[in-house]
Amino acid sequence: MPKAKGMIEVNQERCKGCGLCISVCPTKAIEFSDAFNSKGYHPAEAKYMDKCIACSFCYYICPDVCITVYREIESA
Amino acid sequence: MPKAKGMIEVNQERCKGCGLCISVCPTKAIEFSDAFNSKGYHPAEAKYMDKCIACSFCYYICPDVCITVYREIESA
Amino acid sequence: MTTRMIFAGFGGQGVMLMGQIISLAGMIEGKYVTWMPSYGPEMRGGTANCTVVLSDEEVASPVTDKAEVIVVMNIPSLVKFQTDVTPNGFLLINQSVIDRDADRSDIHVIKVPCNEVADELGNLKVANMVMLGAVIGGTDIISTDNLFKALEKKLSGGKSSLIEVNKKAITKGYEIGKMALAK
Amino acid sequence: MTTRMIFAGFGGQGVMLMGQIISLAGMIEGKYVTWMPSYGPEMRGGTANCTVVLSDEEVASPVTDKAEVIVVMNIPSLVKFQTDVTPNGFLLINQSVIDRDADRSDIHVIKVPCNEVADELGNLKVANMVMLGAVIGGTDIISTDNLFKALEKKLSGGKSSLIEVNKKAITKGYEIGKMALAK
Amino acid sequence: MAERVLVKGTEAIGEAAVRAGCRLFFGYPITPQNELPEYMSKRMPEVNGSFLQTESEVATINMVYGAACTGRRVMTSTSSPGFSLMQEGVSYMAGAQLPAVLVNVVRGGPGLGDIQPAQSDYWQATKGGGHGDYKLIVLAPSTLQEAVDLVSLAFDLADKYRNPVLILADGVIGQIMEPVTFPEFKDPNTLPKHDDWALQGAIGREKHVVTSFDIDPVVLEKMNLELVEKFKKIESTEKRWEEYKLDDADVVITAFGTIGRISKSVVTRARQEGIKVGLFRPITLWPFPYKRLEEIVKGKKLVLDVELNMGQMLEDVKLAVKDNAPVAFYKRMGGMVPTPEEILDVLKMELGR
Amino acid sequence: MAERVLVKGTEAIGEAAVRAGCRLFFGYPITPQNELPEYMSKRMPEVNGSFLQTESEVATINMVYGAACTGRRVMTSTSSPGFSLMQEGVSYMAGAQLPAVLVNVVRGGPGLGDIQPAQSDYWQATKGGGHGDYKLIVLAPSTLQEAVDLVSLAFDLADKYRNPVLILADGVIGQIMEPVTFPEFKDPNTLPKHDDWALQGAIGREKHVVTSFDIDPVVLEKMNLELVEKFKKIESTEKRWEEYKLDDADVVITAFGTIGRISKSVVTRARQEGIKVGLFRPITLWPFPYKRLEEIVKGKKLVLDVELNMGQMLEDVKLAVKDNAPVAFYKRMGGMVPTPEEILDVLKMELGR
Amino acid sequence: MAMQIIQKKPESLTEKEFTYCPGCTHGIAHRLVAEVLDELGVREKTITVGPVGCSVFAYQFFNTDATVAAHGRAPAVATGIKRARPDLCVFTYQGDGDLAAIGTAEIIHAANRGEKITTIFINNAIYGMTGGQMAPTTLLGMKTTTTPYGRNANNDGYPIHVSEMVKETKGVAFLARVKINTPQDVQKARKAIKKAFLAQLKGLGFGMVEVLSTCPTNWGLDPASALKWLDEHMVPEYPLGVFVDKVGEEQ
Amino acid sequence: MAMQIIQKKPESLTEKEFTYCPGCTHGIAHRLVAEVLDELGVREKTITVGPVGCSVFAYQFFNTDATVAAHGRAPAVATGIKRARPDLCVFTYQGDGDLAAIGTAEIIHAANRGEKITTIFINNAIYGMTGGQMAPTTLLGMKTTTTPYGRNANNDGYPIHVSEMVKETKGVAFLARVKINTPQDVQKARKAIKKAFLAQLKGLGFGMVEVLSTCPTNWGLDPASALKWLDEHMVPEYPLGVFVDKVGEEQ
Ligand SMILES: Cc1ncc(C[n+]2csc(CCOP(=O)(O)OP(=O)(O)O)c2C)c(N)n1
Ligand SMILES: Cc1ncc(C[n+]2csc(CCOP(=O)(O)OP(=O)(O)O)c2C)c(N)n1
Ligand code: SF4
Ligand code: SF4
Ligand code: SF4
Ligand code: SF4
Ligand code: SF4
Ligand code: SF4
Ligand SMILES: [Mg+2]
Ligand SMILES: [Mg+2]
Repeated sequence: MPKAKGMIEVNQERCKGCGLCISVCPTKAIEFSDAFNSKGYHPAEAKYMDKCIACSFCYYICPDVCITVYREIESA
Repeated sequence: MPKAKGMIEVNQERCKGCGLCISVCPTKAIEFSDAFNSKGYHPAEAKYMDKCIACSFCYYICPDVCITVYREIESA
Repeated sequence: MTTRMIFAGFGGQGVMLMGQIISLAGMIEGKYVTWMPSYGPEMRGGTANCTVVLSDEEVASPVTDKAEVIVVMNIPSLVKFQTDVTPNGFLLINQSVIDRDADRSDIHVIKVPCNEVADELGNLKVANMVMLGAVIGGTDIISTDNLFKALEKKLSGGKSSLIEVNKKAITKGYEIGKMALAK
Repeated sequence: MTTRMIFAGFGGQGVMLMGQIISLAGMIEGKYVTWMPSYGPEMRGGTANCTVVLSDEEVASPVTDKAEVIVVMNIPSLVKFQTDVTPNGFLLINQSVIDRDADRSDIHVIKVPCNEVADELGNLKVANMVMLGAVIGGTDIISTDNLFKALEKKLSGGKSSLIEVNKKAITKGYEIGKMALAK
Repeated sequence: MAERVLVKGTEAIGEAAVRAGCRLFFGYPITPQNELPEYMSKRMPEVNGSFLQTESEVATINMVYGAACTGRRVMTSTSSPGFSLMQEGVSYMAGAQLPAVLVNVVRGGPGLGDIQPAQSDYWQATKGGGHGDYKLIVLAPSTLQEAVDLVSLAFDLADKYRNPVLILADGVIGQIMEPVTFPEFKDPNTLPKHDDWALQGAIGREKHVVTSFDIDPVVLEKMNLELVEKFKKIESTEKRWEEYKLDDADVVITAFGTIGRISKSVVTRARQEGIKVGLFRPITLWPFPYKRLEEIVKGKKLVLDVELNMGQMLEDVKLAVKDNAPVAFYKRMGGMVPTPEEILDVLKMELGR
Repeated sequence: MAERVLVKGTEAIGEAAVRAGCRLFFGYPITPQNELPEYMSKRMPEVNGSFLQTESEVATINMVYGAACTGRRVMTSTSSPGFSLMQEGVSYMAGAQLPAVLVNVVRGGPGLGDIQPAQSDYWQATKGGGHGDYKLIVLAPSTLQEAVDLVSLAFDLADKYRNPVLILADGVIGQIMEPVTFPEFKDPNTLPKHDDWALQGAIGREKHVVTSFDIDPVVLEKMNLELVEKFKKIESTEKRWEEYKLDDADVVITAFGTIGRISKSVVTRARQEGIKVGLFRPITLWPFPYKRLEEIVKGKKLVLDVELNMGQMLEDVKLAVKDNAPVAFYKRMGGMVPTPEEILDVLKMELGR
Repeated sequence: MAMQIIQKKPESLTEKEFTYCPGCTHGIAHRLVAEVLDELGVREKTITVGPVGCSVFAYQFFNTDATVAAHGRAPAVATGIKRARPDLCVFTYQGDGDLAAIGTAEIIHAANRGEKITTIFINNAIYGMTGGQMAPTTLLGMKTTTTPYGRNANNDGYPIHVSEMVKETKGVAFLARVKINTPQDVQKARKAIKKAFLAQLKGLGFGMVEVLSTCPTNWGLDPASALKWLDEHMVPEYPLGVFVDKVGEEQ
Repeated sequence: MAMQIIQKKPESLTEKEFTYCPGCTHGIAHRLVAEVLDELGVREKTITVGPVGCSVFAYQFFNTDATVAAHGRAPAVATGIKRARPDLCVFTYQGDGDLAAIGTAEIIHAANRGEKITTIFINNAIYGMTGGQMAPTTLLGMKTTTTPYGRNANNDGYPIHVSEMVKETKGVAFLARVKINTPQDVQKARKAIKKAFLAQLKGLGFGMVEVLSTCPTNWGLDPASALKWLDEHMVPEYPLGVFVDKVGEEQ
């Protein structure tokens, strides 16, 4: 089975920089941003989206529901 | 084993005439008294003490701790 | 006029019901009435009792420590309540269970062999109705008619088969009450 | 004279401790002092702060909404508290985290690069002591000596090895505070 | 005219609730009010209502809280120790502005006390047994007919003000039988549904929240002030009391509930002996009719407050009377109930007769 | 002289209890008093005492009841909702005449409210939040030093009168740090053992019974009257209050606890502006110093009562003042605390300035 | 030949007559506890914590220092006493309304703490004291004054199994369910009660005995029939047994 | 080729940001409940009963009608709602202080009644909200602000096993213990939560899921280490599993 191609979006304002998404991403597609958000956290950043396989692990583990996961599909 | 010889005393003033001792006595040694006690109950009466085998069943089941059980022993 | 009544006995002797029926009869008769039970732990060895007040005016106090009519169904009740009858009042004693006399001479004492009469009627449970009959026979506080009506109301439904024997018990008691006074 | 101070920042920035040490120093200096924390659910995202009152007379109210000296360690605290500095009062800003200016011109604003200084001293955790030094440097409200005594008291026992670096941080901060005023 | 029936106090209250449209009852046994849950356990299934015997009074009041959240009429009943256990929940209900009718059939206290009639929960009822600033509307019946009528009123007031209403009865009211006339049945469907705040499922609308909580003291103060406004309104419009032969009276007896009733007969007897006595009987213990009492006592020889406690309403009486008349007090405690004769004797003694 | 130390209010209270010989603490976490059980969890093992975190406030107060039965000094602490849950147990303790020291660090209510300082449990504390006729001795500190001193006193009063004593604090007292001086340690072995009634095992003597219960109302009434006598005695001997600059005052501020302290500074500022203000601060909320206040207010222009509630002590103030002076009231609620300036403004407004 | 007393009222009971209904087995349970206190010689260091329920007068019956706890709170009161005086022997005596309804949290947490106290739990499937309302232990279908149509699981829930729950806590050192409706069972119950006290006295933890008991009055049965009813209806729902025994046989 | 959303914030959550500490798994549990409400299409008939605890703000997070129960009393409040409106879907969300300490009686009796409600029980072995005091579920030896020397069984009792106790009540239709510290476990937890709701919606009885959860703040660990700590310390004490399942596989 070829790996699915995926992508995530992080709601960086909502993010608290806990790093759990980073810790579970099997392809290391996520990293902390260098910038602060208005709460003062370094939010997660969807950095290497080419690596993303749409496994949703990051979504599953994110305690602040910051992540939206997309998967590439055959266009209809 | 020869049956033990026993005897009971009933505290008739304390007795509430529940009849439980009568119901468990294996030798039917106890009966209700015809008289009332001051609480208005027919108390249990140690009637046929010759039948008593000192099994203590009546003592065990009496909910009002009215019964004292004696057993005949070799005199010292 | 206000009549206070106390019905006292063992829990199983139906003293509460006696009070309720006479209260109901009082209501039917157009009087003001209250009924108040003694209440407590389900016990047992103490006496249960209820107080009934029948009056031509609103009943101020449903509780009382003196009464014009006191019914005692067992010995402890006799001991406890006989002093509470008001002078010239009535003390009704359940003779079947109470083998002693009252100490009062300033009151009317009516002895009723409740159990024996009930037994004759074939139902020991109506002993209390015998007493109730005696109460109205002795005191004329309520008409027999209204007592019957109250009884019917109370026993309507499942227990209506019992109405007849209860009425008979009341009638017998009534006669005893009347006769006692005649003496 | 009464000086009211507010220390505000994230929970982890040691603002409570700053307030406690300066209170202790005040007590050692013979002043009346109170320290009062903001308190709440352990949260997280809000600001934590404490209020210290140093006075020559009994402290009436440990709570206040205005203060002569306010220390803000993060942006939300700046936003929330800068308007509460009394005219001619002091606002101390943790420059390492707060990348913006205060809107007030009627007060003394002192910016302190707490983290950088602490980093230089090899222990990021003393950033708050840098700020504390700046506070007394800028306001002269307490003698450095008494602040050191307070520090020693607070860190006695297990943490006494940390006293030196904390003192250094205070000294550095003190200089920054003094210089800022000199400007 | 509706039929007069002879019923027990607890049952009178229960049936009155059913007729007021109450279809939810939660309760835990405690003497002297057991006949009320017992009645409801039988009656609720007959009217498609719900009766639940709970695991404790603490659970009870929180179930009442939950049921009230849905906007439906709900009742519970208990006696003194049980009501103490409900205090946290009562405070939550008042804070969340939930309507419900609570019944406390007071018995002798403090602690386990006994099970005889008493009035020693007056303070708890009127000053707030729970924490925080709130008030219960407190209604004190002195006859069963009044109990029946006040139960109806209680549900209406609870709905009107979104506030718990307490029926403060005592062992006498709970246990006696006397004739009453019940009102007609209200159709539960015609009652206020509280669609504007109740929890009923957020179908096609914004979610509703019912709570006594706000972490921000600025908001909580606003919520508090809203409550204070409500209480002021209730105070100005809902005071109820009975005046009996006060017009020409020299002496005012103040008494509530069962003692109020007994005191009527004291008035009658006193007047037979030529002493002009009248009775002032608060029906709403909160709001207490201070002003009216203040007017009444002016120029009286004596105010005699009689209670089954150590002098609880007495403080409210004094707040009303101030220095305008001498106030005497007679009490029985621990479940003892005085006779009219006894009270009359006290009255005569106080008057120096 | 003993050393002055800078401590948190909760810890000040805890350490004062330890020094008063208390070796038993039962508690359940609730803000804003968590630091007190936390302190005790550390401290008790150091002094061979016993700390237990309980499963709930209901359990807590009954454990306190049990421990008090043995005659040993015992303490618990909670905040408003928790104290509501304790009401049944408190009533039992008062009924059984058990000594113990209870602490309520009051927060905003009703219900869950918030966790900021409030004084809205005054009624609950002073009028009896639980059922039945009883009184707690209620002590309201306004500084930490006073809190320390009152804790000592509280244990002594509890033992002396066999009655629970309540320290009514608020979030400010609970949370602030200020310097205090602690008294010397009392040796628990020198404290009253209560051998005449405590449960210690019936070794060679008749059994002891501790209870609030008697099924016979005749006996219960006697028990009640005994309590009433005790309360009268406490009322006549244990009233405490502070008077501050009242001698020449035209205006009297009445306030307790934290607001009492804040009001001192109102007095100072007002006097700077030429307004002669004094402060009357009840320290025992029960027994309330009615008589002294009545004497003081005669001829004053104004009594301004200030509280963090909707007007609870206000009723007691009015009971004392009667018609002898106009009474004004200023409140903050929901956890808000007024500044001295704010109170001064109100005062000026009331005076028409 | 002479007559020797082999059974008589134990020393640990006072002279006070029990207030129970005729034939109510509360009295048997009382006597058993008193016998065990006598046997272990601990009367003078025992504190009785009575409940609210028909046994509210227990404080008068046991010849020990005693108190009455608020309804359901006896384990908390006992905990307070024991923490203050670990040298004393403390027991609670509680009904099924008291222990299994309002007192659920207190009994479970006392057990879970391994509180060194002993609990005698009288399960008679009814609220006796207050006039025969449903208890949590009331059997399905059973008519009580608050289940006039019979207990219905859908509305009223199921008979609760306290011992089975308590056995899931780790602080329990002895736990058994017994019955006292025959002389033989009474003797077995006594052994269990003794062990429940030994669990405490040996410092092993919490000890409890659930005693299946009768309530002739509220069951509407005569005393002897109540004994039979217990076997026929209660035992099938509440199987007897020893759930936990850390005391062992050596004594 | 186009991008399709496969995971996003469920409808049953409001826009309100969670008030939890960074990395606190309370948020995961919230999201799972919301997903299940979405999937079952019951948002508009659901009532959230929030607790007191860190999740006291749950009433703001779930996009349903909601209330906040007194500490520990959520099951009673939910019972009141459900009895008034059996057509609604009612759930409680409770911490281990809330449910396993002060609320012990309420949860056990709701379960025993087979109350048709659902309970999400967050076991994080600590009182989060009030600042890290011992919970009944705190592990032995664990230091908390009220067990400064580590939890000691002799004084403080044992970690309590709520699910094991609740399983002994007959009203339970679904009961499981899950954890949410890995993506895989999160998905399993979701299935359990769904069944706990189905137990209610199908009228089978009471449904509960005990969720082993982290408290990085009071455990003194960073969020990722807290996930590991959960596996290493909590799971051995609280074994995962399905204790009761009357819902079955068909859905
Ligand atoms: C807080 C409180 N609630 C209720 C009561 C009333 N009450 C007294 S005993 C009892 C139940 C007794 O039943 P149980 O515990 O089974 O004992 P039994 O009488 O059956 O032996 C109740 C509900 C009370 N005294 N206190
Ligand atoms: C009656 C009462 N007692 C105590 C409290 C204080 N309190 C609030 S939350 C809480 C415990 C929270 O712990 P838990 O339930 O485990 O939830 P968590 O914060 O860990 O999620 C306590 C004790 C309260 N609000 N009400
Ligand atoms: S979906 Fe999977 S691969 Fe993609 S970012 Fe998330 S965890 Fe990484
Ligand atoms: S898991 Fe969520 S909150 Fe944590 S860093 Fe990633 S996106 Fe941010
Ligand atoms: S001891 Fe045995 S034989 Fe003797 S009377 Fe009693 S039961 Fe009967
Ligand atoms: S068992 Fe006891 S109380 Fe019952 S009849 Fe026999 S002696 Fe009397
Ligand atoms: S009511 Fe039942 S339990 Fe109570 S004493 Fe009577 S028989 Fe025993
Ligand atoms: S304190 Fe613990 S449980 Fe509470 S939000 Fe923070 S991490 Fe979560
Ligand atoms: Mg029972
Ligand atoms: Mg927790």
